[in-house]
Amino acid sequence: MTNDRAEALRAMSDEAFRAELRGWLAATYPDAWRQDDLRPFRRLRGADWLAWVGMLNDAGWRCPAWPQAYGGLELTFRKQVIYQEEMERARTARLIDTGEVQLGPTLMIHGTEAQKAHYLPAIRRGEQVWCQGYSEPGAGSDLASLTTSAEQVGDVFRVRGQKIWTTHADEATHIFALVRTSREPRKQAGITFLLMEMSTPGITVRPIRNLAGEAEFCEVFFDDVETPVANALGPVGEGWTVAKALLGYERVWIGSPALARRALALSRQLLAARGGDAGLADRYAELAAELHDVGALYRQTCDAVAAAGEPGPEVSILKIVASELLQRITEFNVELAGEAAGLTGESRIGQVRTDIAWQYYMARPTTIFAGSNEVQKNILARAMLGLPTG
Amino acid sequence: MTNDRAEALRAMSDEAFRAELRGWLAATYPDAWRQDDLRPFRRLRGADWLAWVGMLNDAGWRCPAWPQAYGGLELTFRKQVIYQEEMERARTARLIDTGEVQLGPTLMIHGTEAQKAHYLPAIRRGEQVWCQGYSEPGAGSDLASLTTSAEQVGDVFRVRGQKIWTTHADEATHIFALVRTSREPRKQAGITFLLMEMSTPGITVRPIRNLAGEAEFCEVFFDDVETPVANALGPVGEGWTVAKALLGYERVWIGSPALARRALALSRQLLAARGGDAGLADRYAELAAELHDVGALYRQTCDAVAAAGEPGPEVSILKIVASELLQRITEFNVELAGEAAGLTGESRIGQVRTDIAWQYYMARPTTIFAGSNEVQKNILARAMLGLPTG
Amino acid sequence: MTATDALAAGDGDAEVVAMLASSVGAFLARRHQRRRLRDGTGGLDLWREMAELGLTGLTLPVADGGLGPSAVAAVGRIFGEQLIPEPFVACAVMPAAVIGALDAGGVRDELVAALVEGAERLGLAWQEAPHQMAGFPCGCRIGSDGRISGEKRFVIAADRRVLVTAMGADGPCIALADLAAPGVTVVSQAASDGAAYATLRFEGAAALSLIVGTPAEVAMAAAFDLGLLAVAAQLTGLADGVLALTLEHLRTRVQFERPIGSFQALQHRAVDMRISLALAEASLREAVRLMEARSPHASAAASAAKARASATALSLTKEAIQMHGAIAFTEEADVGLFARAALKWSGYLGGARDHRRRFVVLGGDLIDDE
Amino acid sequence: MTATDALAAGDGDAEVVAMLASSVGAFLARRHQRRRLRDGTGGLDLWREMAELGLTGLTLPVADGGLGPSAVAAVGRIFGEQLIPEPFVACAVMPAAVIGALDAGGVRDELVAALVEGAERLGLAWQEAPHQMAGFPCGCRIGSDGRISGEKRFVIAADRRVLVTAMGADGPCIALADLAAPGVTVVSQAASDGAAYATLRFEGAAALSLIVGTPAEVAMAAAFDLGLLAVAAQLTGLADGVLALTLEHLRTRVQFERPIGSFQALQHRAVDMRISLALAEASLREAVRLMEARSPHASAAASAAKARASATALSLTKEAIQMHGAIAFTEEADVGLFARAALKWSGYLGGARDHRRRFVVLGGDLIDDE
Repeated sequence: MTNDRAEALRAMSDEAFRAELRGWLAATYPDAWRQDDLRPFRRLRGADWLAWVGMLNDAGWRCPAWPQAYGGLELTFRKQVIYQEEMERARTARLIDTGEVQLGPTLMIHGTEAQKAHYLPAIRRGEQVWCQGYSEPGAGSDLASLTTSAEQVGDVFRVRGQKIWTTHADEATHIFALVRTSREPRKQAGITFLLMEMSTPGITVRPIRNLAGEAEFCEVFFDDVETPVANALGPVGEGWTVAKALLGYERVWIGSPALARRALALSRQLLAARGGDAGLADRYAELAAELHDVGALYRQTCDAVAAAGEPGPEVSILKIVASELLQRITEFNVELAGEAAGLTGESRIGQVRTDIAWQYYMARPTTIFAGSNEVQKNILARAMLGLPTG
Repeated sequence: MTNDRAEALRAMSDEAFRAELRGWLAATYPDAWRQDDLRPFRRLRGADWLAWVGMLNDAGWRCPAWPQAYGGLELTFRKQVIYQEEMERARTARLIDTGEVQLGPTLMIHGTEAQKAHYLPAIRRGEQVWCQGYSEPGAGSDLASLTTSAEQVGDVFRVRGQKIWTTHADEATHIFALVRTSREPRKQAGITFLLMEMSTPGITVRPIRNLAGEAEFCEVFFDDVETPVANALGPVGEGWTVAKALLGYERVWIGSPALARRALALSRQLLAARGGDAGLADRYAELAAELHDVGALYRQTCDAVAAAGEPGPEVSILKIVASELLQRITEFNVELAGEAAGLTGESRIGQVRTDIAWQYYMARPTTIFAGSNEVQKNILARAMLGLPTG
Repeated sequence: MTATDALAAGDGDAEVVAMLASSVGAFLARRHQRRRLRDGTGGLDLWREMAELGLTGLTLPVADGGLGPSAVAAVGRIFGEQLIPEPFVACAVMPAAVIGALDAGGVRDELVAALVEGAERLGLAWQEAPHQMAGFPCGCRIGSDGRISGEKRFVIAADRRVLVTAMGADGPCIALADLAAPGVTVVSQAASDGAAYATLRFEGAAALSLIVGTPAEVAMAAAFDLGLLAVAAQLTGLADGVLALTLEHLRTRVQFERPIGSFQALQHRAVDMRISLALAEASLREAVRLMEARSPHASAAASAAKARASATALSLTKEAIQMHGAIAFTEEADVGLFARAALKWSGYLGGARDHRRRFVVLGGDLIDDE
Repeated sequence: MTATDALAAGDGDAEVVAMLASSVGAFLARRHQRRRLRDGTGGLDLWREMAELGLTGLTLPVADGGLGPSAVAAVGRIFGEQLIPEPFVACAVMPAAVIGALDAGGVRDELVAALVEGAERLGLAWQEAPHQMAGFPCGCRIGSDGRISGEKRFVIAADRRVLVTAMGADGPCIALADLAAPGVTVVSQAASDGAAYATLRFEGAAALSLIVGTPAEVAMAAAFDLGLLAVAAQLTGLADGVLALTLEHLRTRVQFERPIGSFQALQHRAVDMRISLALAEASLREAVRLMEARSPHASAAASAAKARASATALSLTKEAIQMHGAIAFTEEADVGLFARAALKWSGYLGGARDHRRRFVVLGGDLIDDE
């Protein structure tokens, strides 16, 4: 990819850009990776992940939001929205790329020149696969109470403790973690944002099998792990502020109803397989109308962000409604499937090849992760509604 | 009514008792007073109220729970349940008799012999009509913050302040009120339970028209009202404790799903008027099954109270579910009626003569009064679930 | 970004709509108090003043001074938020859409003038039973002699004349009838927003056929969708108004030595209310956008907006009553006025379930799929 | 009052049921850990031990050692609370109800013995599609030569033989088939409570007709209602168990320096969970009462109980996951085991909507009206 490529995409009209991406996906994207009734929320893992990042790089579609200076396409937000829309429309599998979406932008703000030069190109090329070490067994919604410690000994930090819910840590080459470098009266102080290679001695990863039988999350143990002090990102003790800056547009994408749309497409087929049932059709209509409304809110919020430049607190609304709607639809699919929802693994309902329990389980954590919906509501009550504290 | 009558009823089997009451109601109860599709939650007021109390006295059905010593029937709790069931089955109008149900039992516990002799017979005969002065504009859910004051001046209390939500105060001859006789560090202390005649100079009543256009509640103003100190019920300053004792079986009856049953009978007719609509039929089935379950819980709770002698905290569950179900059913009736729900007053839907808005409005306060459902849930969280305070 | 700004966004006439909304807001602040709702509508004088502001002809063609869907939605929101009982939807939005579709000439000119000047409140009588969607129910017939027979229900506030839909020998027809003519009976009944519903019975009453066949169907369909948009806007404005009232109450009402809005259970419910409102606003804007664009999906989007707005207004007024406590149940409390108007408007032109069904029938659930 | 006491209350055999429940509880504490759920059922040895406790013949006539509905409900609750994957409903409650209805004699005696001794897990294969209510679906036919053809679905854990419903020349018939016989294909698939679902395909397989015509219909109907009661009891016990787990978590998990159960929003939701459980318990007790009394409303009440229990178990496990947070999503967390079993049992023998419909069809909504 060259700057020429980025300039060419930037020069296109939004419509031409959309057509270009749509055409490329139609011609190139492997059917085996697409989301379908069996795996409506499919994600890429392992070799497939690497292959797809390679394809994106080769065809010049990689890192749409990054500045050209770091090898990105530097697209307008409007074009980033179109990029997301076309990916969803083509039912491409979800690509969890913590390096591109989360660490990259933070490095650009807080990284030293050496850090940027070392990490950003490798992230873009897919040579480094990053995971995020934030949550701990005792620090979930209340992240600031984390206890993983990093003691400075000469020019290294010695890290001890444990992280949990680290997505795809078993496939990552690197981890960025929040660690406590000093005890301060205010819990948010004394936290440092630390970059580590997963191959460092003392790091152990234990994948956690989830309800759906997949190993999506991991525990990561730090047993006297030594990492250079130079691997702190941003000032030592300021990790909380560095991590906060990391949200950005990610908060918009997480509110997309794309997964709910996949789940409702399954509902439609299951409903058809039942043959005209008016009671179920009413419930379908309710969910379909809600999806329409959530979709409208999502697009309008994207437009507002495109106009205003920065997402406001109202994007939390999208995260809440998209996740809750997704759950309700998967629950409706359980109802539609009846006895078949109790089956484990693939089943056939009418002409539909699906896995009802899998989609039901996989929808559960969407209301818990990325700030539980309860915490989001606490924040909205204050920030958006101006309700008083107790 | 004589002790003979009470003894005769007590001697009957439950079945015979039920048959006796059912027969009398069928033969005697005026159709014009029955709850119907137009007024599914009808209450008796004014002259009708007096006439019905007179009929109950004449036929020996008055004061089923009172001891014979005070002229009551002294029925077992099991027979009291049957009494309620048969009244509901005959669709008799609700009888708000605060004197019989609330004040009477309190007088029996806390009253002096003089007070009991003065008030109880008059209440039973319907010569005294009592209302309850508890809530104030600034003291709703938080009743203990009441400010209506009673200053002792010689042998009288001088009462100043205001009560609100006093049911049927405009038709009452007497009021019992919680008033503050001293300021204490603990808000619940320094409150006195005071009995007053409504004709006392300085008492003014202002009926409040409600959403449904009826004057059900009143404001009661006390403007230097003088009432003898002897009219305190129980010790001065101990009114909070006196009032608390007053709940008793009333808490069971308030959880009856009788009103919800009336409302669902209306749903059934409105649904039939729509002609087979499967989507609405599913919603009806949901509400009907819930009514079945709530009815089962109610009867089982009555059985448990009959066995154990005292209602436990679980009766609060009944109040919550019965009131919320009632509201949901009235909302479903609004949906069934469509445009006709916007009409004010009587309307005809198919063959049904009804007033959709009235039943919708009248169901609103059931979740607010007698301890809002929110306050009930706070209490249940601690008392029943053992959840910690913050 | 205010709601009105948001609605106007992306529309070519954004500035015109914003000016209109601002003048309507100022006018209403002067002329209207919520309390008036108990006493019915303000009569023809107030209607004429509204006409002077341009509110009665918004759905006429641009050439006749119409401003289109985004203006309808902006004005509707204000009517909802202020609980204006004047029959904006029934006597302005819907009849104007029909009249605008008439062939040029005498009757059209006269009716356009009556609308734009606010000389009378013209009704549109199309419905014959609850829960009906637009179309030409067959109960009302018009003969080749122009005489109409049949019954129309849920007609709002026509003063003198009414547009009536009927089936004739040549198919669907919209005719003009005089309410004072022989053979017409009008029975009015008070409704909970202050504007009465009437049942009209025609027994061989004379009427003037205005538009027949497919054009009549198209005109009625357009009037219905614009009506949906306008009521959805009113309901959304209503939800906005009652939420503002409730948030104010939560911030100021003290019980247990705390503002009740500091209780977490109420906070989460208040957030849920705000979320419902956000979805209603989004659905309304989407309907405006598709109607402005004359999209084939506009009707589906209008139904989605009406469904969402109906459900939101009902649920928010119920929650508002609960959070206000007993005071909400008094006739004099503003929150009760919102509940009453929600009861009327949520059912008017079809309720949430009716419109979700229409949304699916019209293929609205497939808009975002290929 | 414990749940078991409550269920037993008012029943003549209350003492027997209480003793049974107590011995089952003690047995399970020794033989079962929830963790076992991941590994499927415990095989025939465990089944035999259950038989020794008397759990496999509860729905036989009293003369054969049966104890009736209240015992079924009491045991079902324990199976639910402990998440026992053994096929109590499918291989004890339902087949025993059919076998008890057979004419006295050779086959009956042998089958009763097999049941009571736990020599094998006999299945009852009646269902042919999801969402079916009891009865004799017409897909499976039995010829006058006793050969069966057709497909049965959602059959649980038969070891060797299965009772099969089929239509024959003389009407409905329940026959006994050997799964190893020629013409029988069994395809099993793992299910989320640990007990597999099988699809049985019969292609002219030999079978022994046991009961025909109205008696067959009556037997199948009784088996279905008792099955509903038992699954409703399991689901209610499951809901009880997952609520207990969740309350414990709310009391002990600290975030933001407070036990999370001190947050009011979670408190109110926990109360809502407790209320759902109370309704499920009430509906179950009512079904037991009416079944013990052989009331004509017993079937309707069984459907109400199954509907309520299905809905409650699903909603409580969902709330439990949310309140536990991420940890609930791991395969090793007990709360997830409850969610998985709820997914299976809530749909087994029909879901909430199916049974609310059946409740109304059977007139359950009119029980309390005259």
